[in-house]
Amino acid sequence: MPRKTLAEFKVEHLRVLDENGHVDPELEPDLSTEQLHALYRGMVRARELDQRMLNLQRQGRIGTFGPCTGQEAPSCSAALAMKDDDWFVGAFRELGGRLMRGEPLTGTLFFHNGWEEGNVLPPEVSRRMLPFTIIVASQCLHAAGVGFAASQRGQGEAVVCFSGDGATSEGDFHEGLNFAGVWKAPVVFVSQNNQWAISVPREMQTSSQTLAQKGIAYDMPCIQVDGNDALACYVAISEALERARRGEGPSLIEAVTYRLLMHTTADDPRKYRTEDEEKEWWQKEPLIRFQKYMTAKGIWDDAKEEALRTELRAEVDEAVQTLESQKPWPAERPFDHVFAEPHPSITRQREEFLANLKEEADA
Amino acid sequence: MPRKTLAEFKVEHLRVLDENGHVDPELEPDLSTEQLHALYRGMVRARELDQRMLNLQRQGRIGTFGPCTGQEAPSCSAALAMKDDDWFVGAFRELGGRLMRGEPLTGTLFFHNGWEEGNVLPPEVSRRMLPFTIIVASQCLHAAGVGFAASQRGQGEAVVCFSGDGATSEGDFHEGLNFAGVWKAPVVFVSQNNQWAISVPREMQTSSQTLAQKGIAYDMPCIQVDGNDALACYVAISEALERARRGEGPSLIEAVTYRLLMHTTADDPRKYRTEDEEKEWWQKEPLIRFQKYMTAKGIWDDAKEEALRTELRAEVDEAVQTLESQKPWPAERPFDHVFAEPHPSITRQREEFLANLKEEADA
Amino acid sequence: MPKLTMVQALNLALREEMERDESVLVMGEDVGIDGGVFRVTDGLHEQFGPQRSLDTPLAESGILGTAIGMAIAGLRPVAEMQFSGFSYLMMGQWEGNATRMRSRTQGQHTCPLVVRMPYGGGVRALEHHSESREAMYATCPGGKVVIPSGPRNARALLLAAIRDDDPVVFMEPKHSYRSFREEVPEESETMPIGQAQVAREGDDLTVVAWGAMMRPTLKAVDEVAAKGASIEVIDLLTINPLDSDTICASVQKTGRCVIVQEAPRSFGVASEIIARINDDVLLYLEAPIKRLTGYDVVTPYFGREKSYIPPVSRIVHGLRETLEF
Amino acid sequence: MPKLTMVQALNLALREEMERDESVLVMGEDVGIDGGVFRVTDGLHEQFGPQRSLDTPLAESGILGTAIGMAIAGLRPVAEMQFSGFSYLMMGQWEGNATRMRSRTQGQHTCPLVVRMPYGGGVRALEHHSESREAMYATCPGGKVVIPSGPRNARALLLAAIRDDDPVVFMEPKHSYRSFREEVPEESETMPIGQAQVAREGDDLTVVAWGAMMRPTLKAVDEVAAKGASIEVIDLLTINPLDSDTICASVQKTGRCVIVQEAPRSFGVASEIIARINDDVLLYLEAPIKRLTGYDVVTPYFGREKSYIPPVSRIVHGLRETLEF
Ligand SMILES: Cc1ncc(C[n+]2csc(CCOP(=O)(O)OP(=O)(O)O)c2C)c(N)n1
Ligand SMILES: Cc1ncc(C[n+]2csc(CCOP(=O)(O)OP(=O)(O)O)c2C)c(N)n1
Ligand SMILES: [Mg+2]
Ligand SMILES: [Mg+2]
Repeated sequence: MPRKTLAEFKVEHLRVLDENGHVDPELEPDLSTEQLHALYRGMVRARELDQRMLNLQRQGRIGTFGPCTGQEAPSCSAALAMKDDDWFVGAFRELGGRLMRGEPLTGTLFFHNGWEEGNVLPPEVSRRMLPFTIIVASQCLHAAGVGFAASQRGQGEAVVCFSGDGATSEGDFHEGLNFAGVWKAPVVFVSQNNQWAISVPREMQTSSQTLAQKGIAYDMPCIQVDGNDALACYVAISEALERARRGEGPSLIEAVTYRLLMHTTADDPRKYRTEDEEKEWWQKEPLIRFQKYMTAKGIWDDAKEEALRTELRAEVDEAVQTLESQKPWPAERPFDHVFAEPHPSITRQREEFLANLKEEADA
Repeated sequence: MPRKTLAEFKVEHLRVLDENGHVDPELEPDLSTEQLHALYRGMVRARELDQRMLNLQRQGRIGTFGPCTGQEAPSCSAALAMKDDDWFVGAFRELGGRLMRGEPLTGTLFFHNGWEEGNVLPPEVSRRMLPFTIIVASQCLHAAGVGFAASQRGQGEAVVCFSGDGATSEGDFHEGLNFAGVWKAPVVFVSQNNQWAISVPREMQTSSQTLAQKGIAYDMPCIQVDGNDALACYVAISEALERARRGEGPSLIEAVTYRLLMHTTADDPRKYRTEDEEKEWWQKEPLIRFQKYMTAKGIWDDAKEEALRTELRAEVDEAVQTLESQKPWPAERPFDHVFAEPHPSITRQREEFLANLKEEADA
Repeated sequence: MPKLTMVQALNLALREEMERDESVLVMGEDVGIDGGVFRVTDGLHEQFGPQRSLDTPLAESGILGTAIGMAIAGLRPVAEMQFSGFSYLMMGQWEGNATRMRSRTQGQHTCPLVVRMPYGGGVRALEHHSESREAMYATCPGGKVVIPSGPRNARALLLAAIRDDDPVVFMEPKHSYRSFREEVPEESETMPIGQAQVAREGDDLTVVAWGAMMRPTLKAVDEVAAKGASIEVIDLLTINPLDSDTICASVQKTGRCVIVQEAPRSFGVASEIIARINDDVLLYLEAPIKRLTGYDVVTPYFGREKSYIPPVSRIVHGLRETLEF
Repeated sequence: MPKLTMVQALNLALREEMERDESVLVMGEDVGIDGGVFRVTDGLHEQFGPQRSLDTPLAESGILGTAIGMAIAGLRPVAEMQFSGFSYLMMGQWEGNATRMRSRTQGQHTCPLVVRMPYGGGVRALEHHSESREAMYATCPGGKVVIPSGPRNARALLLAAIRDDDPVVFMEPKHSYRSFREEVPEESETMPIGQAQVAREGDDLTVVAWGAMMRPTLKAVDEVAAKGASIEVIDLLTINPLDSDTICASVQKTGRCVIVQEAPRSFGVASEIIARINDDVLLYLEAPIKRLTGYDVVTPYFGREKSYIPPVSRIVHGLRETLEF
């Protein structure tokens, strides 16, 4: 058998809820009304904050940020599927999931207003959540390392790690999946394929038909899901978490979604993509179809929707007020977090800094 | 179709010549006697030099080096399959291929004696051959870049790039394949799976069943070949080169072989692997089976073998003599190759260096 | 002479060099259709097509590593790191291959390539978008490091960097990208790499600065000079190889020196300048050399960054102290 | 007290700390069964098993990146880079995450990890196995850089580095791995990170060195001291944060200073030391500070390396020149 087949692989696509909110009853996960409400609430909450931040940014009241509108499903579904003791390792477009995991709205607001204080979370939240990662794909390695540590403790902790389609090109993505694979680390890698990495379309990022198949390089279970279908995301992530907890190692999930807005507020998508494309994807966005699904199920109606929106807007209002009434934190704090123990050279520079500040204020 | 199959892949194994030198007539490539002789000669030449270098190193007459014994087939087959205008991008275990491409025996000797002069090759050789790469996998990116440049010229040049099983773990391996894939660059990536990366066995390097399947991550044609079977290597590399020249982009070939000796002369394999394992692989080594194949074909015999060995040993003797009669090159040369144009600061340091040397010699 | 911003001047340099030399191409994340996130490569895609204005996958080691291959194979790639904060991912290829290929092969293979990268703070950007680590690149012999300070020298130095036969890290002070305009001659002009420029002549004090620190430095110098001091200002322009001759000649004349550096105090370029002055003209010093720098802290988020970058008032103060020492 | 080589002393430190603290593990290429290519981790695999003596895939960014995750999740990884020459591949994770996690989260997440790496020349090794780039790591605030010079301080500093709550690059002078032995106490001992050590006291001249340069420096000092000079020798031990107080106090006393550095002349640690002396005690200087260093060339292959590393004779010469200035 000189030309023999050694191995065969396939990549599947999963969708539970179609664009009109019709559910495939065979695939529908067994979620309680509370859970469905929580998932929807999480997605709407992210959308509301996102939209408000867009306004704030346009008015110069916060700095540059990357909206998550249209991509609420994967991270919110993950948050629903995860246990308290699991670890959430995000990139920078998982606002929904972060909030569901307990990050206060003010966290992202302070962060995007240029304060490290935005990353300082209530201890029970920060305990199992890593901060926002800007260096694309670098978090994939952190996730593998956290996963290794978690599996050493042997208490069934798992890790969900997000990255984007662009991130799949970085060496760290590959190394992260490879290390996790070798260690059979309990990590669920979710690749949010939102079709664009700033101006670079998915097909210029890599020549593979799917991102899911990149898992084959590590013999890792991999699947492509409709990333605007929160139920499909939930099913795939839950299955992968189960595998992780059973000690079967990592999985790769490609969540096909779309970045409906600009890359960040510094970006202008008109330079590189058409409005038609955007419109088409607005038809497929995740909130409306989920709402339709719940409505058809008889667990949602206009009154509930309105109540939810009103409540969340008030919450966002309050957070913005907190942001804007917050006095600047001490300017010298960075000196206190260079090292755990102060070193004389840093301490002296701290004094010099304060003297300089005073002088400049007096001037 | 909510769970539909998006894509299917398979990984094949190719062998033409079995361990006893029996050929599969259906797969036997159409090579002339001269070509077969050249291929065998290339492999034996590498083996002879390798063995001599081992002795020299043991006697302290050259520095640390990494023997290629047992891995002669992939790079020699590549050299045979390549055209003059193709590019050879190696790691550090492709002595056979390098010599076939025209690198003088003294190149590797000077190099391993600690002289950059060993990398200075006759212009027609250096033109399409990159130097020895020590930083594992970094050459995969160079190959993709060379491939891009070559395809811009549109003259059918292709690139063959070697790396090891350990190299598949590096980010640069992944990035190299991905860039080449996106650019449809004419590159043949040959992954020499010699089972070990120093002390780390192949199965601890990555959790995939094969290395070949890593090509699936880029939708790249990929195949596993018996890397001790020079004909299989030749067939697979030739096919991949043809695809490259037709503009169909890169391929990945896993050549399954074995590092019969130590990683480098500084390494002791007894620490991490058994002699039994080594013995088993000595049964499969590439030279003997090729010799049997040629003998069965009636184009080789003991006399030819002896003549070849005698000739090559004499050639190696001569190269070693050249090495040992070579006076040290000027100590200050590194100053002349920092930048193309000398900068006053470097020029001054050069003078200082010469003055220091003189003083130390006088002291 | 048209008045251009630095972004326009850099764009001009790229365009003219791509017109002049077919082997030149730009490559990097979003440099093609998008024209780069700062628009430095704007319009090149339209004019030269996707093969010479090459959008790459998102991978910094990949960008430099493939540029090395291209350069060896006869092209002259001008690669962009979207921000210097991501360029550390290419350090393996920089230290290990780009800067070594010439010496490794004694000139048989070379890497005539440029890696452009915006660096520095002051634009209210996210983490990793604001630090200054020119010194890190300067620790690698075999690679040049160039930092322009204004539109005109940016254009001239970028042209020189592209024509240079060695790898150049070309760090662009993003704070100066659009904050002022300068006349830039229509005719191509280059400036020599490896030479600093005397931006103001003077006798009492030498001030050395580079990149985004040049503007506040000149302002501070004007303020202090208005009160009668004669101050010489040196715009470093090339970090490596460092032009100590120009600096030392000036300090020999003035006997006093202030160095303004955006990067943290320690292990920066300022330290090397002090060491060079110590080597050659220590005995001419009439006062300790003053370093006005950032602090040895992790680059703060933008809520605090202003206090961390030497402002004009601090420079004025430092100049006075050194003059009066 | 047993006499140990540096390799043995490092191995001892790892072993005792792994015994003391279950959260400590070693990881890297070939650190497990093979015990590391220099045998620093020898025997740990047998004693602590594969999960605490972890052979990793061949990927430097991967090693540091996963170590960061482990450290955040409560472990104390001691990662090995097989040679410092390959460590530049982890620079993205070092600059971008390891050194920043504390300040990013104001102490909520931290990276108590050590990255050990053999550095420096003199062992006739292949390319990339011989250079000294401690200055590159020193340009990143938030990360410490430690370089021992002998078996005893290697053991004490490695223990301190593992117990340190911040990321430490621990550079081991491979030339000193086995070239001499020293008495190392059986009892655990640590030394404070961030403090230099006065290795010899003296009044006429201060000499600063670190790592593999300590031995030739001490030889040279002995030779010159034998002729009557009183020379103070400072072993730097920590590169960042730099203990300028010890250096400046000494120079204030002696008025003269020589710095011996294996790395290239420019942009090295020696420059920072000169800058600190300039800041604090310039007026006490009776001679220019002398840098005895490598040259600003790409690290030569081993055929030439000996001429490129400061030898004893050159140090002797430099000490005399500075004494006689
Ligand atoms: C290592 C690195 N390189 C470049 C950047 C600049 N950058 C920020 S986001 C981005 C695109 C990311 O694309 P993708 O991974 O698809 O995530 P998305 O923004 O679409 O969510 C780029 C290039 C970065 N943050 N990190
Ligand atoms: C980037 C990098 N990391 C580490 C090393 C040290 N090293 C040299 S060869 C080697 C193993 C390489 O294994 P593999 O790729 O399988 O090639 P082989 O030696 O088996 O031919 C290692 C770890 C290196 N040269 N480069
Ligand atoms: Mg994307
Ligand atoms: Mg191998």
